[in-house]
Amino acid sequence: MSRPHPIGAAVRDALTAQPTMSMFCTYQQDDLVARYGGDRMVRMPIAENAMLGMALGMALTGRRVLVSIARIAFLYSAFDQLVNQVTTWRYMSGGQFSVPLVVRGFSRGGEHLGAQHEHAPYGLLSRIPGLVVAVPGSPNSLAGLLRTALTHPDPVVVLESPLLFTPDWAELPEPEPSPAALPFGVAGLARAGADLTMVGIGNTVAACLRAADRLAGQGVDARVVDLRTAAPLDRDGVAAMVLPDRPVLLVDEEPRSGSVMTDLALHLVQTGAADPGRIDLLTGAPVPAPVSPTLLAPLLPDVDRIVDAALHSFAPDLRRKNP
Amino acid sequence: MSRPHPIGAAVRDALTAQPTMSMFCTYQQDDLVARYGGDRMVRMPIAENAMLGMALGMALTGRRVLVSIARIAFLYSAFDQLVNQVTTWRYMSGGQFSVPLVVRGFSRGGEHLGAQHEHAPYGLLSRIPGLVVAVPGSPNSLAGLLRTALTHPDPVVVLESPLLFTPDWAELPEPEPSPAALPFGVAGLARAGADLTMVGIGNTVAACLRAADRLAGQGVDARVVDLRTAAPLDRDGVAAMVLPDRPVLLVDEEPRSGSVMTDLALHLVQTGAADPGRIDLLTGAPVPAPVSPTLLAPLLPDVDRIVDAALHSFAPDLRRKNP
Amino acid sequence: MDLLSAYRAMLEIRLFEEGVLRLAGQGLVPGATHPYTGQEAVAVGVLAARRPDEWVVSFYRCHGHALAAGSPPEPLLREILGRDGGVCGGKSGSMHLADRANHLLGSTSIVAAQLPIAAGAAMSAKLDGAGRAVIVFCGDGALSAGGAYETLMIAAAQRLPLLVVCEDNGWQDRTASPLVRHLTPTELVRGLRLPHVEVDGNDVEAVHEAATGALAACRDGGGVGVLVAHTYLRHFHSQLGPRPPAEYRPAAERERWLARDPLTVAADRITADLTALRAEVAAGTDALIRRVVDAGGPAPATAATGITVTGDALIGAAR
Amino acid sequence: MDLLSAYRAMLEIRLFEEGVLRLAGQGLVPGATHPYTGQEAVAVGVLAARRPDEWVVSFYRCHGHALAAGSPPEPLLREILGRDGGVCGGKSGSMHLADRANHLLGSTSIVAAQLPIAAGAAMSAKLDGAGRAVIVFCGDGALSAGGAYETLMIAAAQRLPLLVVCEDNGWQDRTASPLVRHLTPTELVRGLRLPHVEVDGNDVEAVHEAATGALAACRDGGGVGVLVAHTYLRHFHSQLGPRPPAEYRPAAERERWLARDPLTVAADRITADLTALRAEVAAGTDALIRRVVDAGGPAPATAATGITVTGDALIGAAR
Ligand SMILES: Cc1ncc(C[n+]2csc(CCOP(=O)(O)OP(=O)(O)O)c2C)c(N)n1
Ligand SMILES: Cc1ncc(C[n+]2csc(CCOP(=O)(O)OP(=O)(O)O)c2C)c(N)n1
Ligand SMILES: [Mg+2]
Ligand SMILES: [Mg+2]
Repeated sequence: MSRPHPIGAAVRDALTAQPTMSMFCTYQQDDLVARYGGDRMVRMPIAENAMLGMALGMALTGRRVLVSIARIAFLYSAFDQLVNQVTTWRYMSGGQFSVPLVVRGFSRGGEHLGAQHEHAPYGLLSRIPGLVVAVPGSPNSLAGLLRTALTHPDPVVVLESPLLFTPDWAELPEPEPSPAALPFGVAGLARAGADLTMVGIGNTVAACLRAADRLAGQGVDARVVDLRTAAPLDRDGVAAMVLPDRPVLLVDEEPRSGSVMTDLALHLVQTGAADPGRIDLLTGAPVPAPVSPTLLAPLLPDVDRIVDAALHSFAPDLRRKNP
Repeated sequence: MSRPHPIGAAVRDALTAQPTMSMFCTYQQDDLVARYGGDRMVRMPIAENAMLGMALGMALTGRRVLVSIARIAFLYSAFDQLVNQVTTWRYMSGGQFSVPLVVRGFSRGGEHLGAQHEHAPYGLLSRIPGLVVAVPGSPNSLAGLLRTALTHPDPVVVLESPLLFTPDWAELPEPEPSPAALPFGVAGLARAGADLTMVGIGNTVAACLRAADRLAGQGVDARVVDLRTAAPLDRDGVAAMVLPDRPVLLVDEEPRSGSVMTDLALHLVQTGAADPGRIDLLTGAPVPAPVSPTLLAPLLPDVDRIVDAALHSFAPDLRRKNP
Repeated sequence: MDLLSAYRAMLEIRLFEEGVLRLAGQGLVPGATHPYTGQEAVAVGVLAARRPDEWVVSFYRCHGHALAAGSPPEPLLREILGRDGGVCGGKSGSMHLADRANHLLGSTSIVAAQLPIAAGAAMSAKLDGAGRAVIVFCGDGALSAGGAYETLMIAAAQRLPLLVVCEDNGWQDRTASPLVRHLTPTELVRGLRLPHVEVDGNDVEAVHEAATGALAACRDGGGVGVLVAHTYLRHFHSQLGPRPPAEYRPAAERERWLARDPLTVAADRITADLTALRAEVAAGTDALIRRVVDAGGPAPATAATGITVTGDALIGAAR
Repeated sequence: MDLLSAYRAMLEIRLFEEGVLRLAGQGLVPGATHPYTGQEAVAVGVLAARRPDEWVVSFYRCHGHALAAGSPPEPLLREILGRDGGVCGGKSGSMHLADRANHLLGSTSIVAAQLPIAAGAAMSAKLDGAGRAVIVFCGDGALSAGGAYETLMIAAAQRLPLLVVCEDNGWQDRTASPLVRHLTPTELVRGLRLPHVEVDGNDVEAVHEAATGALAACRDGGGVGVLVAHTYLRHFHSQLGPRPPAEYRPAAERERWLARDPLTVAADRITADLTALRAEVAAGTDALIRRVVDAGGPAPATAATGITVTGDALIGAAR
């Protein structure tokens, strides 16, 4: 029997442990209704703005809410509540209130749904003060970050790649030993390695790990770091994990401009953790997602391109090691 | 008689030149209604989402719309239309449609309205592919960028600092010789100087210019660059304008994390335009805006802090020049 | 409207959509498809009453609207399959069809987002002063969205020449609509005091008659109108990937509705023999599908073009 | 409700607000202030019917709601002036007052955003099962926002114990509301089939009676209710900076309404002599203002604290 997806237990454990926790959804899950009652699994119309505002109102009055928004793309319909209400209430009230509220939804990956559905806007979301932006890169990381989110006293958005839910999810590279809770703002060492460091986030973690396997076949031993959360961004942790005097490749599906990776790269350079000449970024193109797979492919980094970037950008450095 | 604010002519000239241009507003301006008719100056209820969607529909059917959204803070209420509709329609349709649509509204500066009204999110907005984000730093720059926006075939958001509209607006440092149209994606040299380069955007342009005057009194001759637009970001233009081998100070009211300034700093370092050790950022704190002026002051860069950063961060470099 | 041509138009949509579902089952449709099967009488009846220079705005369930608006099937199917020569160059896929040449302004996959966009087009039409209306389609669930309400209220205040066609199929994905809203679409628009008409959405003649009247009122300055068409999805909400979703609707409800299929309703009124017509449409659809399945994808070099008119250099640095 | 205490409560609000306007004229109010003058009977009448453990949610015009909810005036004024000891530590200012101790959940300056938040609080109240209602205030213009509609519809579908108090002052800033909406608040909520009651908002007894009934229904499981109170602003929408805005409302309309000032309406029914009471409240307000004006600002070191509970280190790198 194949193991059950670790997300299920993460959600159920929280609902069981916290009887005052509710879930908002447009699609009600029968098993959860059966277990926890329709009162706690609140079925909503297509009204994301009110959904998020209501979740805030519940959170302010002492209940935790998990907003299952289906897709992060629909969070834009609730953006005032996110930017102006959810993430400001505690501060504006002078600390009188906490906002234990979690939004989860599909980001993008392998679905080909087009520009209005395919969003993984962790860069954009990380610009909202006070918001934790979790970007799991593996099934265990998803469960681990969601577990932490569901006990966190402040608002959290979890961007869940559909790739973590395909029928073959269990075949994905899994850097986390277990689905146990993972801290926010702490990058993880996803793979040890001695020749170059690759840093990924979300979908690019698996891509980097697969690229590392391919590179190993060519005698290159790549270290892989998983950022896990875009905000807080673990700048110092990454700086401590990159291999000194070795190349660093930052890999991101989001466009480069003003991204978490440009921020990180600057930090690595300014702290001396990486050499400006030996740091490179491989990022998505700043283009709305087209539906045709033929068009989407060239816009995102993939395993081939990562291997290529690692081998070519850093050829002299790698040669230095493998004469 | 004091000169009229250059924004008036910029709006009127466009309305006169383009009879198919309309303006959407919650506050109807009597003088414009008198001149152009209530039909073109459409008065709207408090419904920003529909307002922006309607502007898109008009733009797609061959009319230009200037959406006077009052405050950029209210744009979050229309965010789905901005991110998923306005900026995707041309691409998704395979280029069948253009979207000549301009949103203008107050950003922040000197108003003390608090966390829900005080937003200048050019970093966040610049992460939306296809959107021009104009951030004028002076009255002429405002008129110049708005003029360009009003003939531009693609969507533009103009973030207008309330500081550009105070009764003393004419006393502001004015780097632009005239209110003529300014190109997008082209940073401007706001002040010549030979000792260090300061780069500003929006409100920090005036702050940098005032700091430069103070520094001049101390024998330091600062060059000031105005980014003018956050997207497109004129990385190469700035790289060409910074003084080689001299310190660079990037000054931004927005928080540092993933900002246009971290992006720019990385570019300057990676292109060799600036030395990693001689580039510094002075940015706003990642905190929602508090109302009390006593609390707001420490969160934003100001002239004192800019002068201070210039003198202290770069003391050795400046001493080198002024022995 | 000639009933025989209406039948043909509905049959073309039906077979097109069944073809798309077959292709989806073979993994040939990238993304999701939302079949229009069962609702054909709405698109065909309404759009037969539209003038060709009147804009149509749709949502993710747009294949039927596009075909009924006169958009040629081949570029549509190429688009839906992500092949070369798609009406939107492969960028829209199934859910966002747009065809300027046939005055299909576009379609959105964000529920209700099409409504304000259509209202804006109607504002243009009003300013044009040429007596044109704009037609927008939406589901019944969409009327719960704040943007739908805002649009209806503005359209009423501004007397926009907008016809909102609400396809009331009783469900919003796997949720029965009455579970999440205390008013039916008709009760809602009546409550908002909007001119409206309710119609059997499976009767193409009834739909056409109602739309003709509603559009005439729009064009004559009567302002926004709402046409509520009661109908039902023959298949299901949507399919993402090669397998159709599990059935979610009560069997009795399905049987009741499927017995009133719009094609049957129309065919029952037609005295002519339909055998040859059916064979012809089927053969045409099969040939179309073969042609498109054999086509390649669009040129990858076009992927990063067309984000802005002014040149994609402006969109910021790529890698 | 005792009419004399109600009068006193209204007078306290009136003098507080007039004091704030005077201070604004002296440049002592950072940001904008939205005076509640003229609408005092609504807050006082409604909140006299509320139980102290029922949450109140407000919007930018919140001073009167806060005072009527029992929030002590000094920390409120300190907050409004951005001084030390403000109820929200100087972070909220005039438009976002919150006072947990007095069950004022908070206030928002984004029109209509308070409505779903209050509905969430009402969902909590419903799950608590202790028969508590939630009271939310909004303007008449706010009902045009999509979020208001979404909230009313969800509150109806979920039968939430929520009382929406719509302060219908006929204007939304400088725009007369009928210019941008074809329905009055009452027509709208009637059309949406929501239990509602319309009341003279300048008559504190009438308001109190209506609110008592509406709240009882909410608490008894009757679901959402709307109280539409017809009222008028004595001064103007808001003042930003030291100068009041130019008058924007027709003189005849103003005169008509100002003749029915809620304090006069109440005073006319009170037989007791009010001279001493008035002097006492005025003296108290003056003393309050002097104390607060003399206070310093909050400690700058608190500016970057309290964004998250978990420690502000988590919010990302500062400089
Ligand atoms: C804003 C938003 N929220 C949620 C969804 C997910 N979703 C897609 S279709 C749908 C149901 C819509 O039902 P209805 O409007 O009745 O149209 P139908 O599909 O029945 O034709 C939902 C919830 C979405 N696309 N957009
Ligand atoms: C979403 C949003 N849009 C616009 C504004 C600007 N604004 C502030 S108050 C106001 C008028 C609101 O009128 P109403 O709801 O009737 O309340 P009133 O001020 O009359 O009490 C407007 C348009 C805002 N604060 N929020
Ligand atoms: Mg439906
Ligand atoms: Mg009002």
